[in-house]
Amino acid sequence: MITRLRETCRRLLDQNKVQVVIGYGQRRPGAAAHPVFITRPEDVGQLTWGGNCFANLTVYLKRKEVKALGKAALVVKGCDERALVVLEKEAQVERGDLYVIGMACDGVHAPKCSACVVRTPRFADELIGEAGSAPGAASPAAPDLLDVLMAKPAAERWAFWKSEFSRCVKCYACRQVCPLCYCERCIVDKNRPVTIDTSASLKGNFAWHITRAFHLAARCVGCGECTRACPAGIPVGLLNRSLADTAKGNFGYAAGMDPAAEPVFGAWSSSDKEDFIR
Amino acid sequence: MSEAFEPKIVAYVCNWCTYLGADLAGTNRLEYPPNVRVLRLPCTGRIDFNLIVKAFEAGADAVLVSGCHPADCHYTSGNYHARRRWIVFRRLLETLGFEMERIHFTWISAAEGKKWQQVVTEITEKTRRLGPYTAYRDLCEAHQ
Amino acid sequence: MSPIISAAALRELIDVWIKSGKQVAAPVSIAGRLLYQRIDSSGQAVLDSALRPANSIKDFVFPRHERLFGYRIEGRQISLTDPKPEERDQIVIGAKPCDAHALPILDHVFAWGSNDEPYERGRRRTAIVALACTAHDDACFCTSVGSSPADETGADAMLFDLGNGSFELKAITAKGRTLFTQHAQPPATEPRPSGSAPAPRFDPAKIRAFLATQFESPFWAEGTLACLGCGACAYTCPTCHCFDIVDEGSAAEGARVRNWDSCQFPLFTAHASGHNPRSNQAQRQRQRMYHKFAIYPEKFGAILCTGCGNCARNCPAGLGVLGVLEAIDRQTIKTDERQPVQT
Amino acid sequence: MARIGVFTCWCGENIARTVDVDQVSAAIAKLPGVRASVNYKYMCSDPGQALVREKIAAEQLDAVVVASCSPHMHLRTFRKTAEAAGVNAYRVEMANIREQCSWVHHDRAAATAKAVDLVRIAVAKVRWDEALEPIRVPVTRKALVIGGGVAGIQAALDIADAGYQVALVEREPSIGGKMAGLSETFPTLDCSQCILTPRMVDVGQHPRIRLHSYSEVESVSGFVGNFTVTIRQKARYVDTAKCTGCGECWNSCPIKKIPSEFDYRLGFRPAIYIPFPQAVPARPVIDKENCTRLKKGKGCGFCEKKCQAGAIRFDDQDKLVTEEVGAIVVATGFKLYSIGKQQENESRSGYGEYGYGEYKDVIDGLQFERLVSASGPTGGRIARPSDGREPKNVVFISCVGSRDNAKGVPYCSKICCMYTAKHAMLYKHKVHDGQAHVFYMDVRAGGKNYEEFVRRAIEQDGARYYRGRVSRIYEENGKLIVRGADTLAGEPVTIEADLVVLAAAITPAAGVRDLARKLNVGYDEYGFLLESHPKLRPVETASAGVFICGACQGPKDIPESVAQASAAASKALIMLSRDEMTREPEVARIDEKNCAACFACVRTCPYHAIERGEVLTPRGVFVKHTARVNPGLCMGCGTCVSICPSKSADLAGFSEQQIYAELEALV
Repeated sequence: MITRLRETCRRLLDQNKVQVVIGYGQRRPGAAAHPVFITRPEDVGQLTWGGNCFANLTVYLKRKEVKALGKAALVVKGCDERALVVLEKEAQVERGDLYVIGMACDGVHAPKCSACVVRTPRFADELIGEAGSAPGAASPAAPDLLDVLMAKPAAERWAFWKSEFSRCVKCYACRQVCPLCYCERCIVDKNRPVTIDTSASLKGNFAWHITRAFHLAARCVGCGECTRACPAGIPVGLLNRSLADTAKGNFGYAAGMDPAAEPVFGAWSSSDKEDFIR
Repeated sequence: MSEAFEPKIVAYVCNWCTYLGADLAGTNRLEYPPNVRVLRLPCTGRIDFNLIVKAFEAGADAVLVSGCHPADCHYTSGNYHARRRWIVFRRLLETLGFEMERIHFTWISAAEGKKWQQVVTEITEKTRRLGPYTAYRDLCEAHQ
Repeated sequence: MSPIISAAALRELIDVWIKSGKQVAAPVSIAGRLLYQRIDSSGQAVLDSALRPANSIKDFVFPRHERLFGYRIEGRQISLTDPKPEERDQIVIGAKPCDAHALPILDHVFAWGSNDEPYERGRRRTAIVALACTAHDDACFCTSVGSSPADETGADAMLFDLGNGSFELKAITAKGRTLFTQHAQPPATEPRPSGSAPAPRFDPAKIRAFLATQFESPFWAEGTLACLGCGACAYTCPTCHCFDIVDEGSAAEGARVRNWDSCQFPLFTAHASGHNPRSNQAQRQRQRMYHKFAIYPEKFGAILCTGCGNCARNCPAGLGVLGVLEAIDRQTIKTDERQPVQT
Repeated sequence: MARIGVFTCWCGENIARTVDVDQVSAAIAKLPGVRASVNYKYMCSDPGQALVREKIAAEQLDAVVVASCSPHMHLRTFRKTAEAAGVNAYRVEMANIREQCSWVHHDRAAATAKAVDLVRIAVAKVRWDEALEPIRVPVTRKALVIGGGVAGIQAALDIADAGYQVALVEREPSIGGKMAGLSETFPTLDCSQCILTPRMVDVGQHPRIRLHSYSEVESVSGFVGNFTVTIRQKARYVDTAKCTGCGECWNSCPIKKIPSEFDYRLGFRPAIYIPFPQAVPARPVIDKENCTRLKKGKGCGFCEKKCQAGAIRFDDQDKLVTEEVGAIVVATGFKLYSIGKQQENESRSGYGEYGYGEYKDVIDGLQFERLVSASGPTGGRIARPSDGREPKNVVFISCVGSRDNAKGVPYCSKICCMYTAKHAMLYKHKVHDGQAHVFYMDVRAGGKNYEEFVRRAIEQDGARYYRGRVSRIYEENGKLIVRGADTLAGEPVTIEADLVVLAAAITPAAGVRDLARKLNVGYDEYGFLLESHPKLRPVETASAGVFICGACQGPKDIPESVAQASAAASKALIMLSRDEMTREPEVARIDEKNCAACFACVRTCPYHAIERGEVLTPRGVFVKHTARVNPGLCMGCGTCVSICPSKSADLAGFSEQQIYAELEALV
């Protein structure tokens, strides 16, 4: 696969079909793969692929430094590609301005892979590897953290998040690694008015994580990067997953799955449930 | 909770139905507890989840969000958009272990002065029983 | 030869400190990772000389979020209130040498011109008991910045894991000595294990040379593309110390607070006018490198880095200061020999 | 720093009885920015308003809070007062300490405390109120009327008679709509064409009405006051300017046996034709499906030879013309629910068992109108379509499709009861020895002289009414056997009928959904257009500047359609009567610099008031995409603000800053 990947990228760069390839590279054996940006055909040797390619590279589509390089070829896994579907819906990427190299993925030894639903990219311009390697069923051994949490009484859930958020230092890694957090200026960075305290206090942290989760509601594709990126080990992705469940349960919507599906927000149905409204 | 405790209740209401319903309660002299503070907005569609969070940060012990009944929205569909947001937002609050009995959603039309009286009275009494929302106030006072 | 102390005795001592009302912080295992946290019993402390916490100890002397004063406006009256100062003694036990080493480096800037009161108070009340390293990981590079696994700089006392359930205890400062006075242990007999030092990761001379001449180099744009502009590196770095001062609260009542800030955020240099002198990530990364390895050394004679590697460990893009330094190190090699990565 | 004046009203005893107004004024006087805090017996009275004006002048106030009754009661009043004294009208807020305080609380201390809070909230809000100016939108003083039936004709004439230009678009070759095909009209039995055709002529000759017949609305752009409408004029193959309507062409056309649409296929017309003699315009069209010359591209051409004026244009093509209009009136009317076996909507099973489309002598109500019409294919003689004999037994079945969830539509078509009675009556008047039988569910004859009319049909003209449904109709030796039930008598009924007339349900005209989408007007599940309020805004729609009337909004008879048409016309006239409209400036706006252009707001806006736009440099170089609010369309609901994650959308008068300030005032 790696050879094929490198050949493809060499071709794309040689023929100037793209000006940059956004892919994975590796500095030392055993180390996690890191993003590389190949602009010269002779450098395609830096490209790699394997079970250590955790990062969701679609995040780089929002970086103006990367946009400035020209048309990009982007290496995606099936799960990452779902973000592309959402970005396209939200007018953030012109599919034509992008060459998508899909990697048939067998999982990248990340927790999220146990719940994987799309291993093989579906909309790639070029698919590399054997398509159709089936998603592995969630390993029954590991009980789902969200289920465990939701089974607890509210007070305990509150206590759980209180202790988790107490470690948040507001580094915003969760925001920066998210392909769908692309606001020109995040609401937390606005101070007239102050919607969210900038302090990494419990108050500020709750307000931040509530806002972050809700802004990704029915948009988050569950790539798990936010949780992976958190230096404090806060499972922020749990909140997104919980809301994804609601989106599915109430509106039958799964973000990034069906390009034709109408987004949950910005639409409505007279039959939306209102058992909670008096 | 001590007898002295008087809950602080913030009510976000739409200008065309619930606000007029509250006015009607006044016109009909329907008495209710004075704990609620009404913030008038054009439409429930304008009531973002951040406003609800902010109300609790501001020390509210309970929040009421109220607007036009489905199909009665002055702006045709603001309340439908709002309803959808609330469905998802309530799930977020549940996931966080938020005290759900402190947040209330109602449809109150311009004709339902009586309902306004009942809703406000019940919410006030309920919140009196619950006591101050210490769980949230702790967040706001804690400084690590 | 300095005395030894058994792990059990050390834990007893920690509990004594806690009971006596001292604040104690130590590496704690949370969600499968090691983090420095305040503890309320010695049982929480993970005193493992082979592991490196993912954050730093600066939080205990220079908190991420600190109230400077409170304000209250009544009628036309404005009243200010100082926060009641935290005066309790504080002990950080099991600090890594690369964390301890950071404090004397930070002292320069916080004492620069005028003393920073909150910081000074934090330092005054805090004793650092460091634990020498017996292992390193892929991100460690203390040896490349003039430090070492057993660096005593900044520590009030040092612990050396003897590997037999006991530590050799070396008090370094008066503060350190007082912590252990009531313990008269026998001196160590077996030799202190030498910490496994990471091999050099780059040539500091090359870095200096590059910074001195290559401010305009295209490298800054190419070599930092992966950076996503988060603050994970800065906030887990023991030496990064930038902060932002904001007023929090309502028009009637609130507080002026000091919060950590990171030079990697676009907002860090954004002007009210909308102009931003550092308008792209390359400029921000370059600034960070110059601050740590050129400006700070020039001003205070110390590199603003202890090689702890947290920047690399915590970088979601696998970059960090280390990644950039290594890239610079490759840069300065004239002949362009990028060898394909073997997988 | 704002200079705020706070004026607390006693409302006589209404407020002062339970709220200590002096205490309120004193407490509020302490707030930063408050330069004057006074109270008075009646703020809304002339001396009260004078007090406000004096304080504004004396203290150079630039913002005003009035603590009195509901803003719905007096906000306008005090905005005017403040404006008269030089304070921007939108820097006035009210604290509702009457309806929502003094009237609902008895404890004086608690009520006073709450009043103080309410005023503090208002003061916090007014501090952030921007000075706003009403939005002025230029108005093109011309209206478009879509549909040339009786409703469209009425609306067009009303608007034109008021002195404004009107463009009237009619899909068919002539205006007149359904009414032109009716015989007599209930309850007065005056001749439909006699009362309609003069109106049609008025339209045709009106100096301010431009008639686009045989045309359809292609597209609509712009917004209230400023619509650009593209109209497709279908190829007519006749130059209407040259044509004199002499009739030589249609008389000379060799192809004569084409079923006439106007006669609902009961009569015939040539390939070049006018739908009916009184057509307006009296200009023919060539039906290209049936014209030899247009089909073959050669031959025939009799009409061309006959035409003295040389008006025939075999090379004619569809033309697109545009009209700039300020208001649009939709009057597209109805069509009958298709009762044959084949359904345009598979969710409805139809009424195959009635044999419509199978048996020639099973016809619908509109066809019967043509049969009894003096201008109809039979010249008013009632004859069976099958053999032309005069039917002696005629069965009328009402509610065919109406009030039938299973096979039709659930609603009542409203006019059938009346026209069925009329049909029975007209039949008896023409066939004295004939017998009319009527099957009905209920007779709904609400309306002036309606019930009396039905009774006449039964009592004077001897129509037999059976309360019950017809289960089946089949042919047996030249007769139609109608099997039904008389639920009142509780027995089955079988009638050997010569003719059966089905009162089919009323449904919206074909294509109305597409039109509604072009106009951003809502419609219900049947395609009837939605008014913006069923009671108070019956002819307005969710799309500002677009009005509806007639059967496109729901089943209606002629008087109702005409009344509603005049209502729609008057609404349009209100807009056209000024060169520019002023709209409330409390509308949304987008911070284009920070807009991430996800366009969630565009999807969300109930008024389609937000568009995709581009930010350009002064030199016109593209910088970025952005959402952009059209203040002419925005109604200020603020739904876009909630959906916008970066809060690049905000709402003037209810800004984020203001609401947060109000909350802080509660602390």
